[in-house]
Amino acid sequence: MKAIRTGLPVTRTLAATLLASSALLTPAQAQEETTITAVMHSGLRVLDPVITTAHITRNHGYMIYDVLTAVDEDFTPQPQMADWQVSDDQLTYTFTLRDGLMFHDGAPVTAADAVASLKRWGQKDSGGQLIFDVTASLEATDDKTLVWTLSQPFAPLMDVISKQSAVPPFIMPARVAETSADETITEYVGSGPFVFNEEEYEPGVSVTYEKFDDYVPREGEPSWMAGGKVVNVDRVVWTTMPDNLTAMNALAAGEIDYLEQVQIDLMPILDAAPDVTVEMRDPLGYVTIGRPNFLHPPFDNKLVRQAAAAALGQEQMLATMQGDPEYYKVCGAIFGCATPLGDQAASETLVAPNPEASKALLAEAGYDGTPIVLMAPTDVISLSNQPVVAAQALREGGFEVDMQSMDWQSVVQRRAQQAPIGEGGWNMFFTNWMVPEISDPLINVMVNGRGDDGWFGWPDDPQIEEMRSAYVAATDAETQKAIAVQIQEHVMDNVNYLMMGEYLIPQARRTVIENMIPSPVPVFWAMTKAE
Amino acid sequence: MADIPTSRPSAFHVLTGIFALPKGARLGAGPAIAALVLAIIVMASVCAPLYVPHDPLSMDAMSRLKPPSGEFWLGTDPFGRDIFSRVMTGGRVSLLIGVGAAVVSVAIGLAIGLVAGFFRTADGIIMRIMDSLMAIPAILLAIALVALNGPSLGSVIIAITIPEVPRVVRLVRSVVLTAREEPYVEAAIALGSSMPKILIQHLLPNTLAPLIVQGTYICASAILIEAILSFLGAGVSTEIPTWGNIMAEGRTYFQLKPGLIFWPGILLSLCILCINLLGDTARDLLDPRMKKREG
Amino acid sequence: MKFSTKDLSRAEQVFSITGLQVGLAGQPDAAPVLDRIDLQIRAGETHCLVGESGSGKSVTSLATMGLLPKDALEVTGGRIQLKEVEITAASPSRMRDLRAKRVAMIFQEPMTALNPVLRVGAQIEEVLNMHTDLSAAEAKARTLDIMEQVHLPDVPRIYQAFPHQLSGGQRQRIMIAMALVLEPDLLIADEPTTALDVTTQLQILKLIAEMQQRHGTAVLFITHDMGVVAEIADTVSVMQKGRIVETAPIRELLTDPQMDYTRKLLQAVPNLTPRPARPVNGADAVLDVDNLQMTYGGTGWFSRSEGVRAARDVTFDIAPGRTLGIVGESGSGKSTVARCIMRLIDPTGGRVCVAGSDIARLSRRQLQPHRKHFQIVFQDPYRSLNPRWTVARSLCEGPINFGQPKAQALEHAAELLELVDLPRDALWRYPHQFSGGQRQRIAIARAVAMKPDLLVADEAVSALDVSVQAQVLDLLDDVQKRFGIAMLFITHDLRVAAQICDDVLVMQKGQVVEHGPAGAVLADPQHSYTKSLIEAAPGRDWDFANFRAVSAPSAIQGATV
Amino acid sequence: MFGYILRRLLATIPVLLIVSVFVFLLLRLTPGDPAAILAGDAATPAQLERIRDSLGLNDPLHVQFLTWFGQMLQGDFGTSLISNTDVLDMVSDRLGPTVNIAVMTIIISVLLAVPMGVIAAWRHRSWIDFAVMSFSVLGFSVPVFVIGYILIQIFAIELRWVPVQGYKSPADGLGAFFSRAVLPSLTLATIYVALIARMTRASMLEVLGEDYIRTARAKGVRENVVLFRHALRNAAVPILTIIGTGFALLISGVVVTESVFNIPGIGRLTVDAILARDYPVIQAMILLTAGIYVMVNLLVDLSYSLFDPRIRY
Repeated sequence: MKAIRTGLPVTRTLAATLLASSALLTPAQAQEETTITAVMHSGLRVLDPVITTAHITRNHGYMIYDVLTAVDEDFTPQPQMADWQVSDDQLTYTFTLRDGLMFHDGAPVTAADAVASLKRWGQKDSGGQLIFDVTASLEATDDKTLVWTLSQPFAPLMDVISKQSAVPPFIMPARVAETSADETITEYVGSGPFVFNEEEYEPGVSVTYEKFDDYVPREGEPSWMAGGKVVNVDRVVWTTMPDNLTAMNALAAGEIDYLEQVQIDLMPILDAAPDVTVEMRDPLGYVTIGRPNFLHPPFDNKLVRQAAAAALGQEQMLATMQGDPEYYKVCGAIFGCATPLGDQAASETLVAPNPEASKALLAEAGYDGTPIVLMAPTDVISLSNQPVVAAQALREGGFEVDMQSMDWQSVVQRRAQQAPIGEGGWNMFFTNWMVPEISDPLINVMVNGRGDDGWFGWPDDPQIEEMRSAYVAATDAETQKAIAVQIQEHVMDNVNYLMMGEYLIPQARRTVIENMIPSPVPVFWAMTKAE
Repeated sequence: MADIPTSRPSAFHVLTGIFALPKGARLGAGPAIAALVLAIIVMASVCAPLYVPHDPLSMDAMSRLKPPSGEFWLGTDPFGRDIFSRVMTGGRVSLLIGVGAAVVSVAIGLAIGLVAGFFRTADGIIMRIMDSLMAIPAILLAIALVALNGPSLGSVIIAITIPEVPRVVRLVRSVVLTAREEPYVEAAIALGSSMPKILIQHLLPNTLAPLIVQGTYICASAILIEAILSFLGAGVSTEIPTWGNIMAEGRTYFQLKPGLIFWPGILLSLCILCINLLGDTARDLLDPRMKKREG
Repeated sequence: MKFSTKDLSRAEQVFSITGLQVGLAGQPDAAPVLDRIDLQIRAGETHCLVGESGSGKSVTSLATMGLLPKDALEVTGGRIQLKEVEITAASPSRMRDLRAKRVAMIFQEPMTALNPVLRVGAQIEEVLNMHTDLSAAEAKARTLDIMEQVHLPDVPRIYQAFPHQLSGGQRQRIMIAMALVLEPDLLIADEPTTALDVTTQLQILKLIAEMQQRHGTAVLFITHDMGVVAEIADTVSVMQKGRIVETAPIRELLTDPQMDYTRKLLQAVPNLTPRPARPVNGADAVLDVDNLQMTYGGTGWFSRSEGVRAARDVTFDIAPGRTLGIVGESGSGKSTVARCIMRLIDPTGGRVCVAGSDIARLSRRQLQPHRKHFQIVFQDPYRSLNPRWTVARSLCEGPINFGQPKAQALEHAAELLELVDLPRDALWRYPHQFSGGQRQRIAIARAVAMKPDLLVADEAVSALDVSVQAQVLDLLDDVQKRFGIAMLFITHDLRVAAQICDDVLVMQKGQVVEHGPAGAVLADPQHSYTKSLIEAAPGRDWDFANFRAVSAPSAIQGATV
Repeated sequence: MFGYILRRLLATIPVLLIVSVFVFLLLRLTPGDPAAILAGDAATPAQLERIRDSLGLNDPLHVQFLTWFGQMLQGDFGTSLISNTDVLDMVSDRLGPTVNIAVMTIIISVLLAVPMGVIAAWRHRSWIDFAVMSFSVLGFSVPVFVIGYILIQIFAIELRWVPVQGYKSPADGLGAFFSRAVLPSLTLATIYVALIARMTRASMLEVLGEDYIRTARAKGVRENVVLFRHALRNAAVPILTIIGTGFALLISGVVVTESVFNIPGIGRLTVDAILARDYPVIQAMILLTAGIYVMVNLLVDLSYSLFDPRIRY
């Protein structure tokens, strides 16, 4: 069985070699197609944008699916597939699909498809769950109209379904959307501007998209995921390069067109390449955070958490990660510095380390010197520096630190363990988020205070839950902002997590790639390639 | 003819003194230089804590990636740590991994190999298991083992050791199988010596010379594998500098700060080069066939 | 004895060596390996070069071929002249051209001297391709012709065969064909029959003589075997430690040797005539082998072969103080019998009674207490002692196993060393510090230390030079007398058997073909195989030790006693 | 011959069985949760638990093993837990690049290493010997990724002779294939050349001391004929053996080289799968590489008889 299976590709290769040698002299391609070869931050392995929050899968979702509504760069929801109306009592939302929407298999997009898709999404997305908690009915009244009826008002409803990140409600055919929310979908048909080429898909290596000729873009300028998605290229190929240096060199040599993330220290390599432009696509950037485990000592003690906050300094961490100060921002706003809800209240302790304060707090808390288990992933470059820097800072602040190295998957597995430290538990880990993923109290999982039902670290924090409920109930932006500032202050005091600052990752493209719109999600519509 | 009167002397007597140079063997300066260089590297690494100017772990975000200077002799790494201090300290751990892997795999392989070589009944099962282990690519096995135990120093040594064990077992077994045909072993049987006694007193010493040679190669390759594991993200934690993880951390800076790879790389390669050279020399001296040609 | 009677007085001198010196490369001060050698050979003459191992015979032949190992040996003086060509001055390419064409060589080991991966026909043809412009068809014809001349059977088939598909004798014929296909002036034969069975040896010797006669070749024949010398030589040179000590026509040398060394050498050659029989003592047999069977292999799941029956129905016994010799050619099963008796291998059938107990079926553990009753001495003196152990440790190993206190064992070991004629302080030396004969003495001492009832000597003197061989045989004899040990003596050498055995058992292909008192079996063989063995023994009519022909009556007398 | 092959194939069954049990247990004891990888960063424990259920990861170990093993016997290696694609499809897509690069590496290595080894043995203890041995020891001493970087720097960046990275199948044009395959192959070949050259030299040294070489010289055979016709064929068996056992080394090298040169081969597939705990893929890959290793060595053993007529099966 083995011999047969392994034999096949070899013979195939040999045959191909023979064919190729005869084809060597014929011109490569009769008509010129525009292909964009892009190196993305990670390999695409999961094709179901609802089951996972992985960025690369979300980006894939935006390529082949469309959304009903989307926020623009001002965080304002805009119609995309559908326009909507809200009843005066804030209980009924009526969405009307625009004309010309069609799935890649030729079937028209109906309201029933949208209903099925929203329902599946509602099972997975935490914001979606909140909406469905107050949903009386969601149904398609005809092919183009769907009506969403709530049992009580849910003010941020449009913000949630229009959000750009983590899980946006992508619209799939009803038959696909009927897949259980715990299993991955197996058919990849959307109505978005690009068609997924299943033939050429190699998980983790490359994925190819072709322009969907029958896509009818909305009128209007594109802005983030809103506006008209006019595709000006024929093919987009995403590849992964496990080695940053190789990717840089490939771009400099013109072998690829686009590099989603540029390692800042390596930018001088691109300086030497005249045809490459390095720029900031996404001015919001990312945050890096540390999360203590509230279940076990010493971080079950607020004073110890505060000591950790005092010991750590954003500047040191960000400088180590990024190097060039142009690409990071010392900023303690838990909902992001440049977002509507962002506010830096009470975050002074985080800016610079204060080991003395830390030691004083530890003394006050009666910290007994038990080493804290700090999980340090070694195989993900964007996450490998923080624990190392943190370990040194915490030690200087009077902590004993047991930094345990492991691969990221071990971190992922272990952070889900609620067991005590000696039995496979943990005290602290670090991770990164895109700013839109933490930009309000519903999206930001780290301000969830529901204990065991919350996110890893499991703070049981009724106060913050009250604030979140108030946020949902608030009907105007000012009240929302005021509540957000309260949450900010509470998080800083209670140290639900350690906001370690914001950083930016530039992208690089060959200069022939033009008209790329700024957005946290890299956008391949609007883009042109001059060749 | 089975009983040809041979007048050719067996070269076994050369094995009596493992490091005794046979007559007429010309070694040249190579091995001497190799031994000297290796001794210097080992001494410099072992004594590193006594003289390195900085704590190899002490970070300073404000002095990242500095060029060589009076303060930082070889510059600093992306964490602002002193490269010179890290490289010299890293040598200790790398050498420890090399020697550790060599000693552990030789010890385990020797025990299993002696048993497999002398007890026919155990041989079949043991060798099937060894074949299976050998069939699993070492690097994949090592990655999986490191993932299993976490990238601590011990688990990296174990991960490097386990794939090496079958090779040692095969070597020991083949030496034992050859040696047990030797008339002096048969004579010992005839003299009523017990199996354990024959195994330990007659057969074990035969395996030592080839094992020393094999051990040097394992030592060299362990240092190298550690580097590759680090490259693949399954190496020792960065809190324990090794040549391997210094290079792995510095690999993306290859074009901009070649020192990050160059200095640990040069020491690592030099060290492996010397170990291999000494291994070759030992093999040439110990291999009876080579001996024959020396005259 | 019929010596070669060629008249060479008018033959042309083909080959001469004058004052040849060979030394270690790069070590001008070391003692020379060859020290001023002189040698002349005429066309059609067979010149034998005899001497013990290390005397420089092979170096002489390699120097003649220009094949001295470059980085080890070099010619430091003298000349080698082949007709008009001076070999010592020839360039490498000139030398290459001379080889096979003018001077050819055959080697000792037909097993290893032919390239195992090339067909033998091609190997002969290669000589023609290198040195002549013959077409492929002509070359093949020449090859087949020379193969016919060396009396190979079924030439077309053998032409296509690989060396491993041929017998030792056939391979040596191929070597001879290869050497003589270009009719060289000089043929060097370096121990060409030493590795062959005695019957094959005879055929090869005849073939060389025949080819020599046909082509008028001068032959330089290197051997350590005086029997062979007596059969074929016209003239003889005796070498010792890199010098030629005596050169003479064959009859002169054998009847009236001038030098002490030559005399010593000749006197050491054991006589083929059995020694006078010793009285039978009538004691109960120490070893009683009954219907012994040994079949190798044949039990695998997948192999269909029936196994090799290395010993069948072997039955004999030995009384204390008596010696039984098992003789036979290679593959006759004689060593198998010895190893079965020692229980180094497990016999597949029959009984082996040593000192009254049947040990054929005992497990390893059960066997252990019986081990001290029977001991063995092996062929290869260089491998039968653990090279890492002092002599003392080797000698004490057995007695300590059987509970003797260490000090006592050591004292005993020292006595034994004296018994085998070695100094007491030899106890603290390592095997490599001894010569082959000395090591064999130590091995004997080790066996005797167990005070065994039975001593098995498996080709115990075959690897030794004749003079050493004689001493070791004497020692064995002495030990036997002193302790009354029964001895089983395995040998391929009829001369040795004749000198040490009371009884002889002849084996062929695993079976006993003849068994009886040595005098009867060797002097008056009944079985055709035994007869052919004795017929084939070279120089069997010459009594070397006494510088005279064997007197017929004494042979008969020996047979009748 | 066929009996022998059959026997050898039967003998691989216990080997592969032990490998599969070993790998299965190793993976299940390894910390890591494919469900967590699948679900991403924001998943809650309850969601993870449901996904684990649907992937069958909550079944008892022996049930999981027997299910997997039974399916495998029917040629079904399962689907990737992460990408939900058929493992066999995944593997066969990725096998081509690795096999092509590996074959090219072996060809380059043999073409370079064998003559090097032969000449080194012939000129034993000369400067050529020293140079060859130094090179081969150096080949063992430099980590493979460093060699890769250096080659990229010189040939792709400075000289711009070949692309920096990537892979094109020979079907896309031989030129495209070779220009991309040459650097990875050379990178991999460094250690392989070292290995084969050393073995060739050692084996040749031994053979050159044999009697039949003396016979050949005594026949007046020219030195090149002695070396290549008489000696090399006799020295072939250990060289073939090292090519076979060195195959394991090649796989190790492939893992690294594929990362450096961005080649979508099975090496990267396996490392990615290990780091993502994609059990079915890891199991299939380890079994596959073990199977290939065993087969390669069987082929090597069979090829002995091409070179040495004494070896017949």
